[in-house]
Amino acid sequence: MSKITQRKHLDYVKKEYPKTRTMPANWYLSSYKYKFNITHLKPFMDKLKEKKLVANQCSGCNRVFFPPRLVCGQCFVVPDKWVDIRDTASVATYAIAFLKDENGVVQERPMVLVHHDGADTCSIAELREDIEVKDTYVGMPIKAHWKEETSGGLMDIEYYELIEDKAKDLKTEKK
Amino acid sequence: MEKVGIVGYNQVKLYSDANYGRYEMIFEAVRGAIDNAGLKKKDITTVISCTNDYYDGRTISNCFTVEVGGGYLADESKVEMDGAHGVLYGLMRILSGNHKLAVVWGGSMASCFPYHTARLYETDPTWERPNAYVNDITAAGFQMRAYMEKYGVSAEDIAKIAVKNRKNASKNPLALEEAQNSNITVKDVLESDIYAAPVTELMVAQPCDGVAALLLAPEKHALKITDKPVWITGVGWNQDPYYLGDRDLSGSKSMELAGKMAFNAAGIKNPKDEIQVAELFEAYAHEELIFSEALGLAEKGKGADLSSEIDGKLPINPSGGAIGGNPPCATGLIRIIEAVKQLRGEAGKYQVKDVKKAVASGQIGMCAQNNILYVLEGGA
Amino acid sequence: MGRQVAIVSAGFSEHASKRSDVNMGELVSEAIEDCLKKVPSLEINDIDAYVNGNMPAFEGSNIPELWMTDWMGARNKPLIRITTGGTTGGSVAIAGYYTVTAGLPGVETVLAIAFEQQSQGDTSVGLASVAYGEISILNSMGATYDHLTRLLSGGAAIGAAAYQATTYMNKTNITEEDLARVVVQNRHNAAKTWWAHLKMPDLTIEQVLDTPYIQYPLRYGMVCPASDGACAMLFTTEEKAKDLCDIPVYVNGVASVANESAILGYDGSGSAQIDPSMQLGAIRSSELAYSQAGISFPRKEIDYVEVYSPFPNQELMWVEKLGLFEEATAPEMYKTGVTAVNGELPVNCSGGVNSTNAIGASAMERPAEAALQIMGKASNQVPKTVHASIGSGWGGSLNLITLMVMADEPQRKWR
Amino acid sequence: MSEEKVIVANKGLVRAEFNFWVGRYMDKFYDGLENKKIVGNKCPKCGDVFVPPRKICGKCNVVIPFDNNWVDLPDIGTLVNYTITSYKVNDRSDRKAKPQIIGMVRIDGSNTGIIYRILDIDSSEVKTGIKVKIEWNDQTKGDPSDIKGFVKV
Repeated sequence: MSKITQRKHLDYVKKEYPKTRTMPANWYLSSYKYKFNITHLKPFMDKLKEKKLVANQCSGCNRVFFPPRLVCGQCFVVPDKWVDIRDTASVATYAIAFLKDENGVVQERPMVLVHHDGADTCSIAELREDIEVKDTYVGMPIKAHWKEETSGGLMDIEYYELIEDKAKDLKTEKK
Repeated sequence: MEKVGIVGYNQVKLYSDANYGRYEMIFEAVRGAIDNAGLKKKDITTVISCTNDYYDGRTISNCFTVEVGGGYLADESKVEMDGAHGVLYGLMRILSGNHKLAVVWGGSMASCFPYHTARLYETDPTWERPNAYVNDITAAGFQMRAYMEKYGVSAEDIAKIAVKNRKNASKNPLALEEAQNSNITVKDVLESDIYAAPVTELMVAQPCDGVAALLLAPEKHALKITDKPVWITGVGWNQDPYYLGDRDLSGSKSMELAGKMAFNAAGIKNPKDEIQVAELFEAYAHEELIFSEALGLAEKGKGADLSSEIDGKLPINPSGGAIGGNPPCATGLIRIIEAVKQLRGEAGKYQVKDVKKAVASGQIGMCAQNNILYVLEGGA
Repeated sequence: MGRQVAIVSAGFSEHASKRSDVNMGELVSEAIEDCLKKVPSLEINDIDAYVNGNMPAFEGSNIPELWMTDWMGARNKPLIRITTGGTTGGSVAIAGYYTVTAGLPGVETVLAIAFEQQSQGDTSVGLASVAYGEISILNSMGATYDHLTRLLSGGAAIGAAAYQATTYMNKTNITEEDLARVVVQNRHNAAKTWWAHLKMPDLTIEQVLDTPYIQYPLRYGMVCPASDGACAMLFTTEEKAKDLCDIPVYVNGVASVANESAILGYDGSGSAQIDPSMQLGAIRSSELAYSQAGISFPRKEIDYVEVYSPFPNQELMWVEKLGLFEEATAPEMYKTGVTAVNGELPVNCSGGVNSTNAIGASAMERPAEAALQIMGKASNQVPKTVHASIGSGWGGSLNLITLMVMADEPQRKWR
Repeated sequence: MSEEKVIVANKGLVRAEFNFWVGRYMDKFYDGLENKKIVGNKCPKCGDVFVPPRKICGKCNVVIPFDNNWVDLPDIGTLVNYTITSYKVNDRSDRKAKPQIIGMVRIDGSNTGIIYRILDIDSSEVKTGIKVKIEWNDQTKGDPSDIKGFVKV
């Protein structure tokens, strides 16, 4: 199928309704504020500066939250333990957004949910730019790539890069 | 109706600009309520949240509050009205027999959104909203004038209510600091900034930050949890028409009908004599009079003559009422909590003596378009 | 102890991408008229209470029930408003059930209404504002807005669905053709439903696969439309229902179990659902609702299914998660026609959310249509007799689920 | 681990625009405004006249048919209620705006009230029960702002 023949919309049985006037209205979110307590994220951000990853853990269910959480929903308590976690991870799931950049060229970038080894929650992240879309698969092992100059923010992890996967055939095999 | 027990409650202190995150505040309120009842997370079978998308500035405002509101793998739903309406849904879920413990929490942070603009969004978008002449403030101005002109009530009489509630609030440690004032006079109220004449600034229940939570359980189960349960024996709710020109603003038909429904359920024939304390959600001082008349606690137009101080004949809003702090979506819930405190004898400095039956109300809309009323009874 | 609840009628307004001839109130009144037309012995004044809902941020009106009071006939009647995002309709229907079952004095007949007029608003901003706070917290932790826009570019619902589709396809090894087949079945069904939006009687799998990707693995042709429409359902007690209609539909189980939020998580704290197609909330909801209804073998006991599936992969996923098919077998069932109108277990004969999506109303149209199939009044009526049916809803950050189980016989509560 | 609480308060950035369909009944009303005329409709059961027109009479719960029941109304009415506010209603930050009188006016022959500004009147002069008349905008567009306000007759 060539891209030229592709049609965005499919025809359907349409019924037109008479048009009436419209009254305009708006909703400005700029007059809203969003307040968060990010005290629990402080240790995590500090460690990012040292190129280390920490997560917090709930002593009720032993789940490890990365990034750290305010509350463990399952036990309904504040997680009270801190654990170090590794910078290796795997792709939990991915989707590919077909977005136009400034030049109107469609970018095919996978957005992945990254599941860090040792953690029980995932975070949303980007893969290295040159990783081919069709090579991405669920369970793909990846590793955090740090920025040279860290500043203690989320952008300290520039992207995730591929590491060799010996079980790739098993994971991508079609039944 | 079968009675339903209130087994625990909690309210965070009200602030005009709280040093709290939204999720933190919700967690503190709900966790506190569960601790108050001596329960655990796994006891919760259903959670009802009361938030408003236009107050929180987000679509599906209950989407991310599942974890912090105790809703994880519980039967969760959201009522987008006052907290008191959320209690109604919690109550219905308990009465269905499907659930053993319902958590109802409600609240928002008024410091984070333009309250009066959000109220403007309630108006008819095809007619009144483009003009922007109607919002909660101007509607209250109409309501107060209609009430004063019909019954010949003076502005002083209404200011007295604001004075009483602000004095009461000073005894309530959880009330909004800005609203607490033990030395306030009628003159102060009348001379404060004019909001929408005749309504002045100090007659208004100022929106603030706060979250409250309440636990409900069926009769049998409630007796196992606590030895001081408070019973909901009657509930009624009702909605007036929308257009202010269609309504008689000097009274509140919806509150009258809600009261009838609730008193009928609770078997109360003469509310004036059977009720010992009332906690009414008055968004403006004059609404307290309109509601107490609609409920039959006073004769029509004679609400101002009622002795409604803490040591009076029928105390109304001993906690300070909504004037003592009005966190949108939580105020009605707090009214119920305050009534529960009175019935359990836990109200501290503003405790009313010998309370056996109490009423609490909640409202939403312009000039209290939708009202809900609860009849609560103490004793095991 | 709650009393038995029955559905006596359900009504719809016409759905279209732009209902430019009516305002919200008039749209809702259309659905109410259609609902009450089916029960001639009942007048609008006989309704004791109202339950309402929509997705307010998509329409820019806060608590629209307030100004729409008269259009619903709710003047000086008890009314409450339930909104839970995508599941709003389902939550409203469930609240309608609870209002009747609670047995409050004087409340017997309850009208539940859900509606949406999406053509008035900006759905993309509405969706972005779901997680707006979460996005901003990531920003204050150092992630630039550029970066975040890129990450979350898909928009909430379709992005989440694409994540689900990826894991689901990975688990079951299905192809895009399987997804397209679901779409074709839905759109053909929609062509026979009077109120549906995307009526495509001649759609083919090839045509669907010929549309470009909107977000891999989902294509334009597979995605639900944005519609204007309303739905109303009438709940009442068992005794009254018997007088009002020939075949009352009894509500035997309801559930709306919430799971932890996914994708961004509250506070931007990440996704607690590592596999978004797992749907623990749906599994628990079905366990709860089936146990209330006394259903032990859903596949055998349920005759008709309406699931909330804006995207085709979800339809496959839900029918498995709700216990109707074994894990990973749903695509095969669509291929062999088990789920067709004349099949063994028809699914979404109204065309489903995939063909008509007035967000606030969608989740109510599912139980409404499932109830009409039992009554034999659905516009795309299945040929076999339907004794029990279910209607589901999905929303939030992959975490909110609603489920209603209905049957032509009351389930006596044994508790 | 620091004990100090860290709270962030972020501003929203997006802005949503809405366009509400007014429906056939209101469309006819706005057609009238465009021609500087007030049109209402009458409930066939109770006879109440609504300005602006509505599809359903809330009192009787009956549909008012679109094809007839239309009533032409004068541009004179009675002030039934009013309030004086210095706030711009949609923007509380603008506290020092000039006080404006917002009145509820019952157009003669109708049974409901419409809410507009009362112009060119001193706040000591205004009282309920006075007769007021519509002041039209010179340029009418067929929306609520066509009525500038009401003036005392």
